[in-house]
Amino acid sequence: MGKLRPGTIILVVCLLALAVLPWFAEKYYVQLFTKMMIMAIFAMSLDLLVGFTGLVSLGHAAFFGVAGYVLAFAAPEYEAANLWVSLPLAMACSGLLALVIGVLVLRTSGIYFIMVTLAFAQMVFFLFHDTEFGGGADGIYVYAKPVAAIAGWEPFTLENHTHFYFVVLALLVLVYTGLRILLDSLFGRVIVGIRVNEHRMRSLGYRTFRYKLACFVLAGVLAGMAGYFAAAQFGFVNPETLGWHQSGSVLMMVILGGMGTLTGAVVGAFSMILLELGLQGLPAIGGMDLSKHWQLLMGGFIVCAVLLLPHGLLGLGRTASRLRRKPAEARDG
Amino acid sequence: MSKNQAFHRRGFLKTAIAAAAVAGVVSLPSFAYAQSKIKVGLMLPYTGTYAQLGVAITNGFKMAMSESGGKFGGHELEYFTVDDESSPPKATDNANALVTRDKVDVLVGTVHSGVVMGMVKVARDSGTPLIIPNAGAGAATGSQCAPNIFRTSFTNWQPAYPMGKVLADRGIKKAVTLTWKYGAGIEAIEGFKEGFKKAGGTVVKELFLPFPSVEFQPLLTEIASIKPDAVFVFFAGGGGVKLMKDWQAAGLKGKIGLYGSGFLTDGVLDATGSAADGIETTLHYGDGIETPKNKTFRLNYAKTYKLQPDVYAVQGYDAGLLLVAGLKAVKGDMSKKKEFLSAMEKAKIDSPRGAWTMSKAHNPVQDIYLRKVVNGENKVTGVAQKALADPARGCKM
Amino acid sequence: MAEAVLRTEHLSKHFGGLAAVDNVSLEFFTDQIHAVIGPNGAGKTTLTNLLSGELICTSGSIYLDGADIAGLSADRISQRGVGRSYQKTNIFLPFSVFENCRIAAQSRLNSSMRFIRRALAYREVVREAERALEEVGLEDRAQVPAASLSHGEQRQLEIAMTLATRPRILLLDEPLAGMGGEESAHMVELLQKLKPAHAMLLVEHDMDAVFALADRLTVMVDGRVLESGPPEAIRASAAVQEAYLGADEESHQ
Amino acid sequence: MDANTFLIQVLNGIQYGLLLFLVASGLTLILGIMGIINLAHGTFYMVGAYLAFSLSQHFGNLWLAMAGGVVIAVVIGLVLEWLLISRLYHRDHLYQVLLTYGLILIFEELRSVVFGDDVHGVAVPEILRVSIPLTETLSYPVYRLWMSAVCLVLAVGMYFLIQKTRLGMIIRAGAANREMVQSLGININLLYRLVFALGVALAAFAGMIAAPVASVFPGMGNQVLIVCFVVVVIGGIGSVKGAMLAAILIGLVDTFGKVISLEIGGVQLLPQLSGMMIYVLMAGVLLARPEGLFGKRA
Repeated sequence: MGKLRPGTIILVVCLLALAVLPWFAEKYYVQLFTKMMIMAIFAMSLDLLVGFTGLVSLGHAAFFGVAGYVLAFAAPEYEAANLWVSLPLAMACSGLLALVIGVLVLRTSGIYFIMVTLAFAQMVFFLFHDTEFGGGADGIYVYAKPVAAIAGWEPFTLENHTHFYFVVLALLVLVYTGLRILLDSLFGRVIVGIRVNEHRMRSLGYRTFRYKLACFVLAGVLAGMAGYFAAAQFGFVNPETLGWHQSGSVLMMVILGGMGTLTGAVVGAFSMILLELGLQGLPAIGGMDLSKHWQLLMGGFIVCAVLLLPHGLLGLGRTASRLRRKPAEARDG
Repeated sequence: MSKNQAFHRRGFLKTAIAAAAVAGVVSLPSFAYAQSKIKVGLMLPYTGTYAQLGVAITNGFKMAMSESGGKFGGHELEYFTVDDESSPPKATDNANALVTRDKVDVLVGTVHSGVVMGMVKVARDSGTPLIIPNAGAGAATGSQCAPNIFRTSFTNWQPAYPMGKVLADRGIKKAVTLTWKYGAGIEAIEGFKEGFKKAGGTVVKELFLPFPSVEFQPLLTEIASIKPDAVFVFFAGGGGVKLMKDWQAAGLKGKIGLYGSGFLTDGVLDATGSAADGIETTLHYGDGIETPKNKTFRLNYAKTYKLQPDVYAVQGYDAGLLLVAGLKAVKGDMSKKKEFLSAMEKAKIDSPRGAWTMSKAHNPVQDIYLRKVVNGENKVTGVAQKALADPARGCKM
Repeated sequence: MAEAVLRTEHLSKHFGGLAAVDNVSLEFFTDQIHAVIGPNGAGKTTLTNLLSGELICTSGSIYLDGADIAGLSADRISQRGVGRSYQKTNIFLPFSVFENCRIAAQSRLNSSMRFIRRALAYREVVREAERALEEVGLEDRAQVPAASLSHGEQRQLEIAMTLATRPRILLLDEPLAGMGGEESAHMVELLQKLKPAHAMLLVEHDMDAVFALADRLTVMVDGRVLESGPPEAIRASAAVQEAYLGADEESHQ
Repeated sequence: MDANTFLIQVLNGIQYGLLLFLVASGLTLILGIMGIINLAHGTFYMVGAYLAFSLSQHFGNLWLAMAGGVVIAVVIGLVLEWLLISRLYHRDHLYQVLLTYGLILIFEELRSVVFGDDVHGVAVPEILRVSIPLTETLSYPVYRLWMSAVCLVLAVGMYFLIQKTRLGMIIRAGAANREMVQSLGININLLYRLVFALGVALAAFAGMIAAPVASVFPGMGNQVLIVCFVVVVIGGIGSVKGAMLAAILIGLVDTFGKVISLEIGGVQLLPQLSGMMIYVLMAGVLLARPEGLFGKRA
């Protein structure tokens, strides 16, 4: 393996582009990209489950949303929460929830797992929807963005959208690198082994339940990190934030980009959000306002993507380059 | 004709390189626009359950704007529309896009209470004027009230409160309430309870249904065994239809009175059929308001859109009237924000529902009508309470 | 004689009304290959699954070094030194041959809850994997994806993975299945080489290999042990002849 | 709660459970036999309700509408299986989730384009438009009893189809071993196509018979879907018997969750949290039997 693969170069170029973006873009676009990066972290956390461990969760938004609620509770009206306290707290709460749900859902597998994760996320949804403590169905505000003060010193302020952008960018890089390291560690090898052949892992002496649970909790914690910053950015948390449509759309991001690759999750998150914007911005053609029925196109797109892009957008690029390089070998699948 | 745009070239080009590199998006539609236009951001549901309401509001709003000539001191109007999908998680994001990307001068929206709370958040943070043409979440003109936030519809409390007095005055002492367990329902029930208690009645049991479940049967059984004098409900759309039909099928119709906030019987009477006959509700609008203003409005609306207007169209129309009042006062110059806001605050809206003014918290002070379903229409039978203002609890303005 | 490494007493497994394994008592010793033969459906694979913990027995006991392990889960039994290979090749197809063995060797670490240090930096695991590959003669194929190995090589890898877990008893479920003559000979040689350090259960249909390898033979029919003893005695047994060996051709080809 | 009310509530619970069963049985069949997870199942329920609405307006008769609706639903099922689902058998469940999620979006928007977003009512057929008085205030609509009867008949029919007929035997074998059935010379592709169409027809039929009491409105399918998932998880995948038991259990839990008051330590738990009740039930079942009440252990 060469040191400078084209993939690496593209990655570095993208990173540089992201790093200089705030100097060129208006506030709206800086915030848009902040949102995309937050969703990218969320998508990576799900990819850890779906793409690497082989656990298809359809309730991942529960951990995303709960962290947002924790931030909302930690920041009472007109009083900002401290980032260094509330962020770990939010992530811990998401992790704890993932632990409790994980112990139950990991007793199942396959189709059961999909349905059970969905159902448990729905249970959390109702918990926030039907009780007043989180503002019920109307949701709850995060009045002020968290303050990053350590003993009076404030390295950055999240109220500034550029600062916020860079904090999220740093976290994106951190999570990406962290997961890269993780996947190459003993633990990482185990979870990938579980995806490929869990039965064999067990007969080799691995207590796979523990590793799956650890992975589920870790994914929950990272989803919590994303949910925390999403809540901080939008300033608003609502039960729908942890609803199953949110879970479905993040799953779509993972697949669209190409699951089992961290870059894929990031690419998926970015393209999905841009695609949605693009579809909603379609002009009227021949008396039919397409933008009013953009969800029809989105549905059609998803169906086509599943049938035509089995390995996601990244897979598309890879197939293309493989075909170019070695046309003879491309036939073996 | 609205221009529904996702990106503008100005901002977009700058980020296009990064965007294309990162996500492979190449180009999206763009429009040039003149600087002097007044930019109105319409954030309403155009897909999903509430799509119809979004369309009615947009129609009413645009009708008011075109009746006013559509030009203020030489400034034309430009619309930016966003489909909010009635999705609260996207609410602040969508509202924020209108404010920071499209740089709208005023926000109008929306139907869903959760989404409107997201818009209120953005309006409070950015200072952009917000006109709410439907959602009745009390907090928007209550604890979250702000100088730049206005509502031309109602609070959930508002149409429910007068029903309490109406029932108690008829000698009804014992009532049961029933609603979905969500913000709007709970607020409406609180309103009814307050009015009913004040007039001497007692709510013996409050029943809830998880949203959006429509499995009423157990609750009807419970009601039948309690045998109250009246049941007050808050439902809208499909849930309301099912309730009224189940009510009739369970034989409760004619034995126990069913009352509700007007949304119960609005826009659904065709679907409900005979099950709705005779049901009385309270609302700030009704089909047979015999005023010249209402007649002209209904005629014009039907002519323009080939549709009968409903309460949502009226609210959208009034949102337009309110904006016109503000724009006229500053002759379209949106830099005079203070004058603009104070003109809207002082406006007297000559609405199809009857003239109304803004309360201190920026919610209509309006007459609430008592209506009765007769032959598939919500006939106004009287005024349940004149010039009712929402108590706006928690508003510090 | 030394104590048996693995011993079953009156082991039974019922599926509904069917007794797949019925009152089976067997012993396995180090430096001894104990072959179990019998027609299809005799309960050989079920027996292997009981011993490896993949199935839980209905009644009876399994003693490993004198401790009852019946009811323990597969991973715990593996950790106690029971290694098994599968009738249907059961490896990590997308992984490299080396990684297949490495992940097997890694299972012997106290815990794999290590999140930072690179997996390849654990030298002892890497060495163990390499050793196992050498033992089966796959060291030249280490970097090839397991999916591109020939069938015979995959069977060898299967054994190598088992060896990488340093088992004391090997449960081998038809290691020769689907192999050509040369590959079979190679495998027989390998098993002979492994014999001194391991106790071995060999489930196999290839009678030539069985008689070449086995120190002890058990014939199972309908879940029960029909006969058990040294190969010569089994070959001579009339009951076995009638019930199994004679019918070999029809029932297996 | 007096005894009378209690009994009526039990009746309510069973009646709701039977309708749930009808929707969930199609889901569990498709899951169990084909191994396909179908998120669009609730959407077919909605499709059925809208078919009942539009066809009964067209024919002026609900019975004809139901007959026509079932035919259309079967056709929809056959076409979808042929066009899309058949491409997913060898793919991960994940892709099934996504494809059927896409179908939800498509059907919801098509519904909006064709029927608009109004709430519509469907008239109860003349002969069933009566109620049986139970107490002085409460009567029970005959249509609901008729619905329950239909559900029961279908349940028994399905039981016989699967347990006693050759087709059922093949279906059961297909669930266990696709290759084996194929080797018997049976066209498994056709079999799967029929099972999928049957599942769609069951969901649509449930939507049709529910339409007169539930009315017809946007998004009505999604709320049904998740409850059906819970039914299948509790009952065990592929088990019609399990689905029946689970559906009735959920019907009862849901019914009593709404009307019973429960307070622990001064905190009102019921009916405040009645929306969570069925999920709590599911968690309990998962703890005791992860494979569901009648599921096969994996």
